[in-house]
Amino acid sequence: MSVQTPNLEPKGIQGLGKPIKRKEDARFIVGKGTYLDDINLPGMLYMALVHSPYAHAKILNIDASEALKIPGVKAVITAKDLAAAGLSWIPTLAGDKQMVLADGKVLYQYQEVAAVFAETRQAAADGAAAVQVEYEPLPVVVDPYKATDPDAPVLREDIKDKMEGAHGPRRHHNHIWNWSVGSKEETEKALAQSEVRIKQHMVYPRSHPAPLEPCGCIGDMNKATGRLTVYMTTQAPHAIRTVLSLVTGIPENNIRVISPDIGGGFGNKVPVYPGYVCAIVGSIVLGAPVKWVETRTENLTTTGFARDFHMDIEIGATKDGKVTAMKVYTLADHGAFDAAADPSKYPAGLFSICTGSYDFQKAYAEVDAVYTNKAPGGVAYRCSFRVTEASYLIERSMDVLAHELKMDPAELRLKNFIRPEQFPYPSALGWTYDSGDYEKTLKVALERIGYYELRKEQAEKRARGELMGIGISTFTEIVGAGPSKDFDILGIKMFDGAEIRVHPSGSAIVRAGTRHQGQGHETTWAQIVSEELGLDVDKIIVEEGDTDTAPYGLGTYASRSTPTAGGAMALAARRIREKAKKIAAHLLEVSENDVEWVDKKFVVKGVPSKSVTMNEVAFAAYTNPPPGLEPGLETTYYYDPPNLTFPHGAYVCVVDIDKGTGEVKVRRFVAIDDCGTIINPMIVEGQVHGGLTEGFAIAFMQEIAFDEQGNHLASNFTDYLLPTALETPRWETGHTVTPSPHHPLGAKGVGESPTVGSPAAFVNAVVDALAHLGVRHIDMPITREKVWRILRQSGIDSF
Amino acid sequence: MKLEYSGQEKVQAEPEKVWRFVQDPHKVASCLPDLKAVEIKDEKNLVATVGVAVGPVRGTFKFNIELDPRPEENKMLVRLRGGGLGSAVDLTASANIIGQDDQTTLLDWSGVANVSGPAATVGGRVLDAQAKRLIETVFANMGQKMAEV
Amino acid sequence: MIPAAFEYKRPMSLEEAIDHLAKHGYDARVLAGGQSLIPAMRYRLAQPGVLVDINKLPNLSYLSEEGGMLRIGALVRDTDVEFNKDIQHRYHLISDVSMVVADPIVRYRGTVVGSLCHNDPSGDWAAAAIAARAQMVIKGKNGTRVEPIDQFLVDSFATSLGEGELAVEVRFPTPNALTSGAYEKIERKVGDYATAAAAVQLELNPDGTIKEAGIGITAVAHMPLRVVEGENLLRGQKPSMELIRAAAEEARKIADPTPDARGSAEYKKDMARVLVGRGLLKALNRLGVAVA
Amino acid sequence: MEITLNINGTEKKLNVEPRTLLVQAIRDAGLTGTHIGCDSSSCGVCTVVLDGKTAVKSCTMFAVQAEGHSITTIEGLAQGDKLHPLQQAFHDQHGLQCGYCTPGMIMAAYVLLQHNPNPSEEEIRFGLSGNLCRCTGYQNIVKAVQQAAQMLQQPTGAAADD
Repeated sequence: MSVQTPNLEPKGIQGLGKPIKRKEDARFIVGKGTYLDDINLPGMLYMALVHSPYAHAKILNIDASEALKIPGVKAVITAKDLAAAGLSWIPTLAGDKQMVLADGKVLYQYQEVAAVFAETRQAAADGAAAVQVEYEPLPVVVDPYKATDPDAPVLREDIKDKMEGAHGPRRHHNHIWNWSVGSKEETEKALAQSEVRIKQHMVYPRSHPAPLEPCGCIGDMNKATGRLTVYMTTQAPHAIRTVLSLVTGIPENNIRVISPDIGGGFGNKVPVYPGYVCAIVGSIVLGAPVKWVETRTENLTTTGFARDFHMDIEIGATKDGKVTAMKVYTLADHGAFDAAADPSKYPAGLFSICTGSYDFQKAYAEVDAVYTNKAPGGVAYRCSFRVTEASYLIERSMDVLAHELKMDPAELRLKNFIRPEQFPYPSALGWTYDSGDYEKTLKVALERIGYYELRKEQAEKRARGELMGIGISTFTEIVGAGPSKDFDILGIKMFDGAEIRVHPSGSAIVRAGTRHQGQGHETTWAQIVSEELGLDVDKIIVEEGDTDTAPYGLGTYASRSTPTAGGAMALAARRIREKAKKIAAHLLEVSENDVEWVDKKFVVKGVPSKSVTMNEVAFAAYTNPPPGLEPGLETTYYYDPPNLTFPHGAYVCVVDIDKGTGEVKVRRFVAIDDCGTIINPMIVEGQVHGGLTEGFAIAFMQEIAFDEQGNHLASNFTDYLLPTALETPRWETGHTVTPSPHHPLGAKGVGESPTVGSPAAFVNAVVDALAHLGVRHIDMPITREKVWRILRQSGIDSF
Repeated sequence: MKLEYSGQEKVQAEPEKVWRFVQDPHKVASCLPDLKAVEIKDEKNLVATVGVAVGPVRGTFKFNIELDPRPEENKMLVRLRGGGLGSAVDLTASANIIGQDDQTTLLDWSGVANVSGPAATVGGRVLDAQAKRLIETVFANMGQKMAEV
Repeated sequence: MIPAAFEYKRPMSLEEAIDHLAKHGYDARVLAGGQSLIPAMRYRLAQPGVLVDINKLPNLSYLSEEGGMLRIGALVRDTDVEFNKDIQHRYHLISDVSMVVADPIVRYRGTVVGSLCHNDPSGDWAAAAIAARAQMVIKGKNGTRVEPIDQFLVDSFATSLGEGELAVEVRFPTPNALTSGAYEKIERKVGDYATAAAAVQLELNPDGTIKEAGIGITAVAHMPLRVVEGENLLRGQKPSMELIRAAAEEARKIADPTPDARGSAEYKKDMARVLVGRGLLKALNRLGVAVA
Repeated sequence: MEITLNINGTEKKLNVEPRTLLVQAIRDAGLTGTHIGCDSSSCGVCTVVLDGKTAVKSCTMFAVQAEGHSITTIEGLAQGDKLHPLQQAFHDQHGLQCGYCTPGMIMAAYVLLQHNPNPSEEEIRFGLSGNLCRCTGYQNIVKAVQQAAQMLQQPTGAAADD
């Protein structure tokens, strides 16, 4: 037997549902991708930043004289220099503002204090090390619950007396906003009347997306043309261009943002960071291109963190397990500036999806956000705007309720699911779920893992003193932001654009306002166009990331690419097909009404032998267009989705616990996802593998923690723990398909479901293994020591 | 990170001698290990540059040191602030100066140090044991030099 | 991140290396594998004035058995040990350690002797060297000395090496047929420093009693420690669960760890106990002894 | 100082400082397939092959130290237009997403297969545990290495087109 070298170049039309290999791989597997740090411009300078060792301190003096003596160092800038350009502070996405370089004081450890520009990387680094800064330490606020104590130190001197914020009144100098949804009164009444009630406090710890490529930027101001070119690791190049124009005053047509290949984003590369601004200002001031690439420490300590939600939930139910009402209070730690990346109307993102897959009649959710001495952020880390926190909350709580009711957690879920006939389902907190079949998906997952056999095994093991647990999560996501009536960022509506140009010889170039970071758009967009237009998938190239050429769009995050740009792509193709039909009728010498699109060809109705292909039509569009019809075959479509999409899934996890060390071993993990129509099953499966791995990391390892002084305790990869191949479990995946009724392709988006859905499954499994010892909840990350403590307190000890 | 230490040092000298010693910034500075430079601002304030070798961490730290003797409380306070290697150290130490029956003096000391920056965030794993050794060395040096005077 | 500038010396002979080290003293650091030193330099936490790169020195890459000793030269990489079939078959403790030091790529470059000279409080090789009663071979201007590992390891990051001295070899006694060992380590993920780890080495008498025992624990004190009382308890006794529990308990007693993100002092102390217990069981198992 | 490095079989004269890390020297020589992802020798995206059989995280070695060694980077793996089996297998098995870890991962897998031509899934996971990937969850990387191992062991498969 010989192994055939698989065919690298599949030929022909490869539409939806085909696991075709990725077009973008060709450059990456030979080391020819172009990431930001691979770009070098003539005369380019390098920038390094000076960071604060203190979490909260007054700046008494900054002395750059030693730095300026170092050969090659060209300039050192501080907040004072930025103030001259009106750029010492910039607006955040959340309606707050943030310092670019520390202005009078620092508010978190590692905050940027000065920027050094030099001819070489070495000189820039030496210069940064030589800048002397004198500080006077101030008391630090680390615990968000203490941020609003009456005597808590004032963090934000700039707004200490401004009690009206971007999202309503502030009730303390460290309070940012209060947001609530649902009827508090009705919910409390329903809870009071419930036969059974549970209450649980849980923390979704601060995390960080930590893509392997750090953030970076090259500012390149061409003084002769007045044109600013910015190369930036950004998931949203168009939004960045608009923001840059607004803050710098440079007309938007004179700014070109290029987002090159991106080495992972996961939400980290959505916001505008001080380093970007400094590199751009440096280029404008020094008249040369300036490159800045983050160190890993800068990435982990200063750029967008995620989560940090401290949640209290109360759920009511009947004795036989029917849920009645839920009430949630959350304290959100936003760090020193409110730079959360959320749609403008939703300061707590889409957290109100917290009723999950269950038919709650009454619900109320309230969130308070506070300032602390930590880096700003609140990015949607592989998450659609706080959906991750919401899903974890409800899925963990359903297990707490099951425990209270002494009910099997699968049975409790089956009893409370929104039923297929209830869709479109209006949720108690105001969303309209598009479609779903939760029972079916859970049953597939239970069957696949052998749930009821596992429960038997668990009972036997427990009798022998061995510890195993089974955890379930049946989450519902809300993605694809979003419909313009509700969704905007800084006023820009959250539609997305697609452009298709079909060339005379039947090849095409396709562009979108999104920017992939590994999601495979170069392949999936081509598949959509191949499906809709009947073109050879290998003759379609996809371009994203250059604002000079791509149509406007809000970018790639929050699982929005397929729901928004994917829809735009399909509708752009259909618009082209409409025109193509006219050309086909002309070629077939029949009226347009007599032509139909069958099997990816235009066919004369009732005469299957008379047909033309899209290739023939494309050629005619340029060589033989029908009289009176505009020549050419291209279009741009901006798609404003009518609703969000609601992917769901059922995950089941089995764990074994080492009684000696407290180590948790994930034995099996079955993930059944329903993301509607699947465009490329290979890519979808890859997305699920990756997302599950990040969920696993969050559940067991990753945490951005601080000590009492505000020292960052996870400033590099020896302390911020990303799992390797050895720790990562082997994933078992599968699908059910419930198309979205409103999306042009029925697709819902999948990139984030596994990160959203899996943490609760892991935690539920560990708690399940220990439930008979009286354990009801363990906060993430579940370390060996947390489990060990429970074991020893229960008198369990073993080598 | 916050580091807390305490200890006792027996000095072969009478309390009067000890008091004279701790009120002399030159003498106090001489107890710092690997002292590279010292600038005496006044009788209570000095700026010292010291070489610090903490495991793989080797570098120069510059400290502002304030001496605050409180004879009425039989207590000596020292506040130290400074840094190096992009990191910062804030330390408050106090020593009760207790005369003994045998013409000797007991230094009953304790100190709280806050370390911030890379020395804490990257070097934190090994800082504690090393910092303890450093502060013990300072007080041991004091004990020795006080007896010599 | 970019290290601070330094002067680079690449001696081609041992004598030349020792000259550089003697001349530059405190300012000089030896660069062997560099897998601990270079990251510290990148963070600028280490800023040595002079680096003496010993990688071009001749005759330091040997891994050989001689005179009842396994001799590991200063340029032997962790992977040289890890991939060595003979070591896998006969030196169980050493083989165990060689598979869990740092990560697989770092092990291609890191050296056994360098790790011992670094004497990190969480060093893996130091615990093994303690348990196996290794010896260090040190060269300097005044010739060569051979030192038991317990004397060589002085304090965290400190060894008995003087200025102008270079450790050129570590020697592990060759185990006989009645000797085995094991290394038990828990880490939060591959590449992390140990949360706690234990190295054990046991030699049995033909009658099944324990002739000699070595126990080294790491990451649970200011430096790797020998569990002397545990060794004393084991020596001369017939293996039993009770005996193993008692010996392991001695590890818990002497452990004095610093709490950090890896665990509280209480947890690490208990892990010292659990891992010594597991190591003893595994070593006995490898000797065909099942303990009731 | 002036040094000569042998990268992918070509001698390159480079002007470096002693503190120049090998990864920076390789990238400054125009071979940007080798990436940088951390400062602590943790992530492995800078992994290159040294002397054919060993790997090194090129951020944890100074360029001056690489004199006299042969260095292989991702750019040196394919034979002309013919992909190395590992490159082919990463593509076939969807063993990459953003592509940032891919060069280092492939070089790590390359030396793994040198020492163990037919590794089990567990051995692959163990052997690649010095390299982080944030996108794939490693599962398809494992499959890719298995496919490459098979291809390399089939003389007909690997050599047929030569």
